[in-house]
Amino acid sequence: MNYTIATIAPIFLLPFFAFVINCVFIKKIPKIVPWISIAGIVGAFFYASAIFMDFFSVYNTDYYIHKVFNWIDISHGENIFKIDLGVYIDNMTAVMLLMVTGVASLIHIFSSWYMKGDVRWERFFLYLSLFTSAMLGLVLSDNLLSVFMFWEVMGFCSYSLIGFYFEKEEAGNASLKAFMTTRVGDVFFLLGILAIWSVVGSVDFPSIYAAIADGAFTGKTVFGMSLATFSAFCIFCGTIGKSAQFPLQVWLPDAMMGPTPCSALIHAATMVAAGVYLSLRAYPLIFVGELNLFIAYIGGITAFGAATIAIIQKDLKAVLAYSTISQLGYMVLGIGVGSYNAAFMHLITHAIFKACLFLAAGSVIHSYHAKYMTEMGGLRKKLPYTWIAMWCCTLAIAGVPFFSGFVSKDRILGDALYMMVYSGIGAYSIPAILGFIGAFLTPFYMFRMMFLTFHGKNRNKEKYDHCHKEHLKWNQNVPLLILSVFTLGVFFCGSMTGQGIIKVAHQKLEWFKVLVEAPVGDGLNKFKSYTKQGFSNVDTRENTAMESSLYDSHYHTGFAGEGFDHKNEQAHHDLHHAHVEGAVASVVIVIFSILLAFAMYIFGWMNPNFFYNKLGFWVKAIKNKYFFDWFYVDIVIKKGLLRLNRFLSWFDSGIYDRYAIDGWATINRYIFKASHWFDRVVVDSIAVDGTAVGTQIFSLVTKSIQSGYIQKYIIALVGAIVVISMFLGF
Amino acid sequence: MITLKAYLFISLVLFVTGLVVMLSRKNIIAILLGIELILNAAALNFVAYSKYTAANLDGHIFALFIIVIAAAEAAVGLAIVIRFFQVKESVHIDEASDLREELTR
Amino acid sequence: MENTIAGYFLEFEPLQYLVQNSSAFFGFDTTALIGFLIFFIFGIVFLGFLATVGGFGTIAERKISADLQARIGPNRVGPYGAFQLIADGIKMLSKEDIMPRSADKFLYYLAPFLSLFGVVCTIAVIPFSGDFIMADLNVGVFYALAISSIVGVGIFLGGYASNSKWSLLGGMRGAAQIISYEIPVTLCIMMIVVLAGGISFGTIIDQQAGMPWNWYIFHNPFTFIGFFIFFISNLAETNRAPFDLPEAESELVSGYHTEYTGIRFGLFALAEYIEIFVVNGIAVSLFLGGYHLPFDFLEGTIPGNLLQFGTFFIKTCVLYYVVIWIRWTFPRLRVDHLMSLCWKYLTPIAIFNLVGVAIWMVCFDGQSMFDLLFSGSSHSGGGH
Amino acid sequence: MFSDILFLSASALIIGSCVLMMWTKNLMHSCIYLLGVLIGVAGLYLTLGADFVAATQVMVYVGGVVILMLFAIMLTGGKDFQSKTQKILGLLPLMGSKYTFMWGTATAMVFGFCQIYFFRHLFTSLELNETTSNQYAPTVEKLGELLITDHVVAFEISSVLLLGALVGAAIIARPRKERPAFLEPVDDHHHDDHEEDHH
Repeated sequence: MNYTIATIAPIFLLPFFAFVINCVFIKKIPKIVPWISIAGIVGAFFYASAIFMDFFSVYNTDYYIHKVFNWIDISHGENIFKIDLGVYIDNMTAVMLLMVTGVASLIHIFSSWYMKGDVRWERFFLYLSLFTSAMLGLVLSDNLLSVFMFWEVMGFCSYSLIGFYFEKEEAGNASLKAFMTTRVGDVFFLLGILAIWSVVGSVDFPSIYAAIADGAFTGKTVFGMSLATFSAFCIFCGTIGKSAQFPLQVWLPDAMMGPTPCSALIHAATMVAAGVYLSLRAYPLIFVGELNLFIAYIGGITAFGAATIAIIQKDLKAVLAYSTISQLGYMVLGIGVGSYNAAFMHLITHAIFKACLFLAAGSVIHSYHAKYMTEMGGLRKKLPYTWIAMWCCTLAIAGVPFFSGFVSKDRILGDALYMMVYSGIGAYSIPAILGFIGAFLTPFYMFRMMFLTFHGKNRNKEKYDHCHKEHLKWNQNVPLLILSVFTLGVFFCGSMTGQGIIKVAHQKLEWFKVLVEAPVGDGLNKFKSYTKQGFSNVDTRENTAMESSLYDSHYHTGFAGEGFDHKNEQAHHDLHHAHVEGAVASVVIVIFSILLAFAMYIFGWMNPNFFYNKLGFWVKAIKNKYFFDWFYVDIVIKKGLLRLNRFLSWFDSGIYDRYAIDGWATINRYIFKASHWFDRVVVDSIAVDGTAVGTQIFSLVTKSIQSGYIQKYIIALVGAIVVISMFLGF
Repeated sequence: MITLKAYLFISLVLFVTGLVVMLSRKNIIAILLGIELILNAAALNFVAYSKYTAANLDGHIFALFIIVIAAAEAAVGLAIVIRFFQVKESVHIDEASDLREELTR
Repeated sequence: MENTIAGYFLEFEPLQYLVQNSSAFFGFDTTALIGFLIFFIFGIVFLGFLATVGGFGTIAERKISADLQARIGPNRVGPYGAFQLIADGIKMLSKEDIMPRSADKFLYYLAPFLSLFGVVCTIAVIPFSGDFIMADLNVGVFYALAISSIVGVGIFLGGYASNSKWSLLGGMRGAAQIISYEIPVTLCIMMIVVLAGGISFGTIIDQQAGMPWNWYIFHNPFTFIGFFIFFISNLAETNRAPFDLPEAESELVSGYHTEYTGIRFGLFALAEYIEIFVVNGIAVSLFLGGYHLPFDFLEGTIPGNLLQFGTFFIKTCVLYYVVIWIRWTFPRLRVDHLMSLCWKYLTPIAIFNLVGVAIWMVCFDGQSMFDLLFSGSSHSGGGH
Repeated sequence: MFSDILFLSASALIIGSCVLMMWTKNLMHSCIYLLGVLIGVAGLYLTLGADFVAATQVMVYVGGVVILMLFAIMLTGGKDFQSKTQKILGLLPLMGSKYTFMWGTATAMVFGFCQIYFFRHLFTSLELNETTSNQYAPTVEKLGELLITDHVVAFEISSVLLLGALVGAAIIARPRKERPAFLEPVDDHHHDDHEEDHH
């Protein structure tokens, strides 16, 4: 396939054009706005499908496309300052593009049902199109700078959509909170970009990879720490902000104030996943900077803590929000323990089932006109299709075998177990154990949610009677069913556990593991000899013939820490062990967790309130979300920042204003008096008036020349010609 | 044979005639006539030099542009004259001195 | 000298002999002198020929108008009144030459001659046959356009110098009309120049040799429209009905030649009739294939030249007939209608045609419609 | 020989017309003599082998400029005037008198002498190729090529100039009863109307 600007750019441009056209039409013809948005994203989906099919048919880890055009070039001689923008598509990008466009298409279609008749619902599509184009642009970007730009556009869209119902005060506050909290991470992200620029001189991924492979980061330090560590940390701070990791996770639950489709698209499937995507892109840097342990801790803590909070939530969407934070924590944990491939796979699978869950929750909320689970119950008779879709996704997120969530999450847990037991680094044991506890809690709160919503007796008869029975509708539950099909694990992996308890013979079913290879070790060295291609050129990177041993040689790309010499027989063996043990452990954990949920909410053997009352302080902590909001607002902002501000204000008005500025003013006043005298006496009366008088006298002499008689001028002209020719002639 | 100097002489005659017409007449249109003569003299010089000294046709190009500019100048100039006539009801050149300071002497 | 009629005749043996002998006698090369003489003689001959043509134009006008109005027309002098022009000429020469007292003498005398001068000079580049052209200038078309604009000066001066209100109005109208309608004419000619790739009449006519479908009028739709614009604009340039505002009988008595009598009036009339012949000849040369016969029959020989002359003459006379036919069929336009027709309709259409022809040249590589329809034709109209 | 005859006749036409142009009192006649001058210059162009320039000269000047001049002279009366302020140009002659001719001749002699005297070095230092002066070659194609290659910018700018001259002349010469709008004093009433329209 020949990649030109016409085959790549529409992915980004179609939603963007939809946005621009909608900007024009939103006042005049608001009816067509949703359809333009849907057309834009579906068109982008087809282009993305074509690219994915091409990559899938090539089926080679080394295959990528990197096309650039020059954006800024103010190089002057030796001083080179050049910024290229471009497109970098490798296998990961292709998968990501397919996921984003597909999920976004379905969410757009769902929104046309969900938002219909809502206030400003055309504007909702406007933001949705802008957001989608920014996300696709981020995925396509070949460098950190444009990633950052699209990142900020997405932040703006997130802000606008969270505060979509800005009549409600909480919505406005929530949007502000989300924007401000992610900003903390963004500042670090920008610092990280600058740090990388200072070393590499360029910010596009292949150049960074090549520089890392050449060892450009070795030996450089900043603030007493390695520059690689510093820049990796800064980039990862962007991830913390955007992906709502500990300690900046506080904004995501509040972000549920926005419309549900936007929660599905932004706060479940794409934007928060973009943070993880960024960390995956920066994986070589993290590896070189030896930040794995830190990241694993962050991920483990997030996965565990959010899961605990999710258990007691009453709001349907809040449960999903905390489960999102928890699952994002798993992805980050995956990055920390070195399972690059599994983390990315979890990103994709999570995006699909969590988008479906959110859409299903939206369907429930919109049909039932309530959002608290305490008012629900027994809805499976009223909403059968939603019920089916939601069950599929719940099984997937719970990690039940044969579903996608099991495949991806289990591989992360297996790698964590390997790092804990076999790698010999004891510090990894805490994140791993937290991850396993989270894996125990996840099925419990998800099943609890399902039982409270769809099963048992109904708890609000009036609303229940008022709710219509659901029919199959193309823009309500068909998108849910389509998404729920893709929660089956078979689409992502031939084997149903991390490392293959049940193997399927066909090689291509293992595509996900084979194609997405971590850019470390050998995978990094290939960037040493890469060349940029302009957009007009035909893609020249031919693929080496696919070797039959590809399956085996790349089988363990998800291996914890490629640096640990994965060719070592012993390590290989250990890894197998760890994965088998991890799979068995997680299956057992899931079974116990599900049984507990059944015991509590279906059979009634145990009363949840008993535990609720018993664990007093713990419950109090969970209820207050581990006091993070209290800490940020009351301690950091009110006690810290506000007092600092007050002090600075006092300093400004009391010291600086009074002494520096007023004193300077007094001095100036005397100077002005002196200069005023000088001006009046010397300048005005002597210089200015004198000049004027002189000019007047001179003009009296010269104005007789300007007589107004044209012919006199001509005579002067001729005389001048004669004189000039005299000079020329001699 | 005809030499360059013959053309230059004719050109000089044209130029001087134009000059005299411009200087001696008080009608604005007559002055425009003089300008046309002077422009023709210049164009003739260009073409003559082009033939006798240079091997290219740049002189012809210059002559063409002079003709173009003369046409534009005549159009705009005559339009101004007619407008002037509408306002002042005269085409005397000395009437066109509104912007001059009134001389008391 | 090579492309002129003098060059053609200098190839004959007696004249070459004369040149040699006279050169020996005078001591310098007399080729140019003899050529000049030949030009002179042919100028006189042509003037006589043109006067005859103009005279026959008046007869034709009267006979055709009579025919159209179911009358007989002049029929006394000669067979079918064919020698009426001689009688008219004698009458005009013998009439009293009256000049108004307050007229501007110099301009009054000059005007008819300027008018005739502009017309007659144009004849120099009209190609009557393959070898029978006074001078095939390489700026031929341009020259014809330029020199025929002197007619406008003559008409204007005639109107001004008579010092009569009818004349003045007629002269002003004539000058304004001629200047305005020169623009569509020039644009139509530009169209042909773009097609032919040259502005000499020889180049243009040689592109149209052969069968009638090689004529430029049938080259493409734009030239087809362009021919009619050219024809209409020429009617206005020659002050013919329905554009005869400068000499409108019912309003201005007789327009710019109201005060003229005798042979001076005759010169004006003669100039008008010769000009019709000349512009029709130009139209024939540009659009209707000029003098060319099918299959280049007998080209280069004297009988062939005569046949070509006949072809040219017949084509021109057909157009002449159309002009007279129009005069006696259509009513006159109003002045503002005349101007709006020129500036609002003919000029934009002519510009559109010019652009269209240029695009046609690029798109179809200069091939005509017939070349495109019946591909493989030997003649392609492109002048590139 | 041929071009000699042409040169002589054209020069005679030019010089004669020039003298008459200075001499005559009637502006209309003067304009007609200008026509003679222009045709003569076109003839000189022909002797110089500049056929296209000659045709352009006739076309533009005779077909356009002279007729415009005649129109303008006719519309403005065609009289010439005496100088109103004798004091300023008291030495200059009045029109149509013998003095005009004398002054013209004198100026011509002085100016011509100056020019010839001061530029005589240039004449002697010029490398003239007068031997090839009789070789006539068609210039149209070369001129066309030059106009769209070397001089294309000037060509395009001159087209813009002509358009501007066309529009400008049409606007300037248009008869107007009232003063132009931009010269009107600012009227408060106008403002009010405008605002009311807005509401």
